This record gives sequence, C-alpha cells and structure tokens, in this order.
Amino acid sequence: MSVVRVQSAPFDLGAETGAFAARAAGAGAVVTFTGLVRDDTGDLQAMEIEHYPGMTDRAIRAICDEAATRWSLAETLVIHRHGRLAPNELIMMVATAARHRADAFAAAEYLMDYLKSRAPFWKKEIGATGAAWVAARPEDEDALGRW
Amino acid sequence: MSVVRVQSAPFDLGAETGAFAARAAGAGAVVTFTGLVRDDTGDLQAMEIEHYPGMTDRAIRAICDEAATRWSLAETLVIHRHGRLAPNELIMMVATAARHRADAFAAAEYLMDYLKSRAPFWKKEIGATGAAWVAARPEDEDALGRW
Amino acid sequence: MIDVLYFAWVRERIGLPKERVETDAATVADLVAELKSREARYEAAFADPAAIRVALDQELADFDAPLAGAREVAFFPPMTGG
Amino acid sequence: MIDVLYFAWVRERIGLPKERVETDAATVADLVAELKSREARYEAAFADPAAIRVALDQELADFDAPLAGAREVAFFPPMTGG
Repeated sequence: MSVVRVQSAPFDLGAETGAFAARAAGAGAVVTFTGLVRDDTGDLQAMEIEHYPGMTDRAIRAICDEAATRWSLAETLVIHRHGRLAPNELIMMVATAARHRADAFAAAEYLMDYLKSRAPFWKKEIGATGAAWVAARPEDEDALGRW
Repeated sequence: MSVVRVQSAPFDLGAETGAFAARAAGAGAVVTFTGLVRDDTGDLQAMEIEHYPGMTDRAIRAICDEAATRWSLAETLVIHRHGRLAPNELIMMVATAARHRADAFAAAEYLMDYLKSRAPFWKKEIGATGAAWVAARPEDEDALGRW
Repeated sequence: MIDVLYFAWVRERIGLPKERVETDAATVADLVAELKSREARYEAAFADPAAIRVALDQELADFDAPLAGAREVAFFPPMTGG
Repeated sequence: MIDVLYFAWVRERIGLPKERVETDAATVADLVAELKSREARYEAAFADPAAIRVALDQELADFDAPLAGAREVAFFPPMTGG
C-alpha cells in the first residue's frame, strides 16, 4: 500500500516512522529517508517550496506505483511539504518496507531519485541579501539513468 | 559522531529517529534502516539473539569508523538488541546523516552489510515444533564484495 | 481555449501563475512561439527552451506534443523536489 | 593458559560457553586439533572448519593466526546480525 501526503504543515518524523514500522509488521526491513532544509551559507532565512497542486499527488503516486512493480514492497510512504520552511525543518520523507533489506533500500533510493527530478516541486532559498531558485543538479538527472 | 548501543531492552524507533534527525540538523539527508523479527512460517514464537559482549561494541564501532572514512557523514547511530524478541519486535536500527542523500544511503547500506556478517550476533528462531539457528545467507557475504 | 500555468521563475518572469489563452496552436512549441511573439516578458521566460519543462493535463510532455484535446498546459523549470 | 569462548551452535555442541585451556598450541588451528583430540563433542563442533569463525582477543582472525600473547580466543558460526 502507498500513502502519499503533500502538505504545508510540519510532520513528526518520529511518530511517522514509528507508525509506518508498526503498519509494516511482517516486513522485516524498513528504510526511511528524510530531507532537511540545509543552510550551506549561514545566510539562509527560509526555504519556499512551490508545487503544482493538480499534478503533485498523481506524479508521486505514479512513482510509488512504478517502485511497487520493480521491488517486492509491503508498504511505501511519501510525505512532502510545500510553503515556507525554516532552516533545519523537515522538508519531506519517504519510507519503504519489504521482506529483505535490498528491496527496501533500492526502492527508497528510487523514490528519492524520481521525487527529486520528476515530482513538481521547486525550491527557493530566501537569504538576508536576496532570494534564488535552487537549480536542478545535473547529478540528480543523471541518477535516473541507473534505474 | 557515532553512537552505538547494544541492549536487551526494546527501543522506540520513532523517538530515536526524531532525536537523530534533530541532532543531525544541518546535514540535509537522514537515512534509517530498521530490522524487525519476521515470521515467515507463521510458526515463530520468538527470536533469541546471542552476542559476544566483549567484542560486539568494538566490532560495530570499527564498522562505523570505516564508514566515516568512506563517506562524508555528520552522524551515525547503531542500536542492536540481544536476548529474546517476539515476532514483529524491532531487532535493530541504523541511522546516517550527511549533506547529500547519496552518502547517507551508501553509508547506511554499508553499515547494514557489515553488521549482518561482521558483528558478533547470532539469531535462533524458536518455533512451536523446535528451534533452529538462522544460517548466514551467501548473498549477505557476497554483499560485502561491492564495497 | 486552454489554461496555461506557470511555476517558479517562469511564473515570476511572466508575472502571473495562470491565464486562459485563445489559441489555434497545434503543438506546445507552437503555443510557446505564439506567446513569445506577444510580449517581451514571454520572450524572456521562454528564451532558453532547454531550461523549461512542460506538462499537458498534469502529465510531463514534450514541446512537440499536440495540444488538441488538452485543457491545461504548464511550464516550469526542472523540478527540485526531495 | 587461554580463555576459550563458544557461541551459538558451537557453544551448544560443546556444552559450555567458556573454559580456560592449558595449551602450548602455536596457532588457532593447533588449538582446534588439540581440542578435537580431547572429546567427541569437540570433534562434533569442529567437524567442518569452514563453518567456524574465529576471534582472537575480540578481533576476527584466521585459523593460522599465532596464539602467542592472546588471552582470549572465540569460536562461532558465521554471524547473523542486523
């Protein structure tokens, strides 16, 4: 089963992870990934995340569905925030549950690679001296080639 | 920084994951792996995990140290239980924090591969009709070859 | 008539998130050419087509995709989720 | 004198977790040969050396490692952590 949540509200990583593992009982292996707002320059005031409401949910579900055809998964979870986030806030998380760890790891990495480059989110960094859209990294596009 | 805990007591995955991500603030990417007692036959009553107390902690720390030389990591955490566990209980977890997701994922998989085959734990499955030591899987030994 | 949506810096350069466009353009590329001929801000937003991604009815599409039957087209930079 | 530890099914076959052994064995393999000659339960536990792993003073070691200076040697099956 896939659960997808796109929301402006914060989420509780601990509570989500605990509940996911409980739901995945019988699976054996649970992997989570969490992305946080990183302040590389010491100048970041906020990160603004824009998304395409009509498309976001379906794009993420399509990625989860594809993962479910590639690996034997008991459960997947994707939570992604939009709106204004402060440094060190949690941006998003994925969780995967499978019988064996190789499937859970591969599916989590696949979900992340596709969410990075194929889910309609755009990040803007707001600093003391100005704001700038985060550029897509060529490595992120290249990462899709491995699947 | 590496935190290693070997304990018979249960741990709270949600609380540990939340605290780890808070400690890793600034890291950007957090990956966790959790292993649960899986009942493949429907017959499992308990899993007994034996370990080598004098060696366990140092063996896990050596694995964490090696991971820290291979990837740029902000934090690592390993919790591994021993003693008698019921089906669906959490056996262990690892968590890694890094600037970029590729490092966090690779380090978590590396830690898991080495913990599986190089940390002195042995699992015994206690069923209604008898008990059996879990055999090491050749794939687990082979997995070390990729690092 | 088609709804045209803009996101991120495409939205900022064009100055609005959404508009209805009366067009007979056969493909996405034709629509882009039409918009660019309208005003300088479209010219600026679409100056480098390689930097722009397209979705047709909320599915990723190419610039040569036909517009016939589509109700919504969206233009945006490469995505930066996760 | 060396402390000899057994874990998992090695422990079960030998019937104890730990013992002190008086030995002049030069290597781990020599110690194993000595133990096997003592009693059938050692013979049974060490029947397939390929199935046994060794730690010397709590570090993984090989059967041909010298025992000189070691205080503790442990025998166990391949590990199954995680």
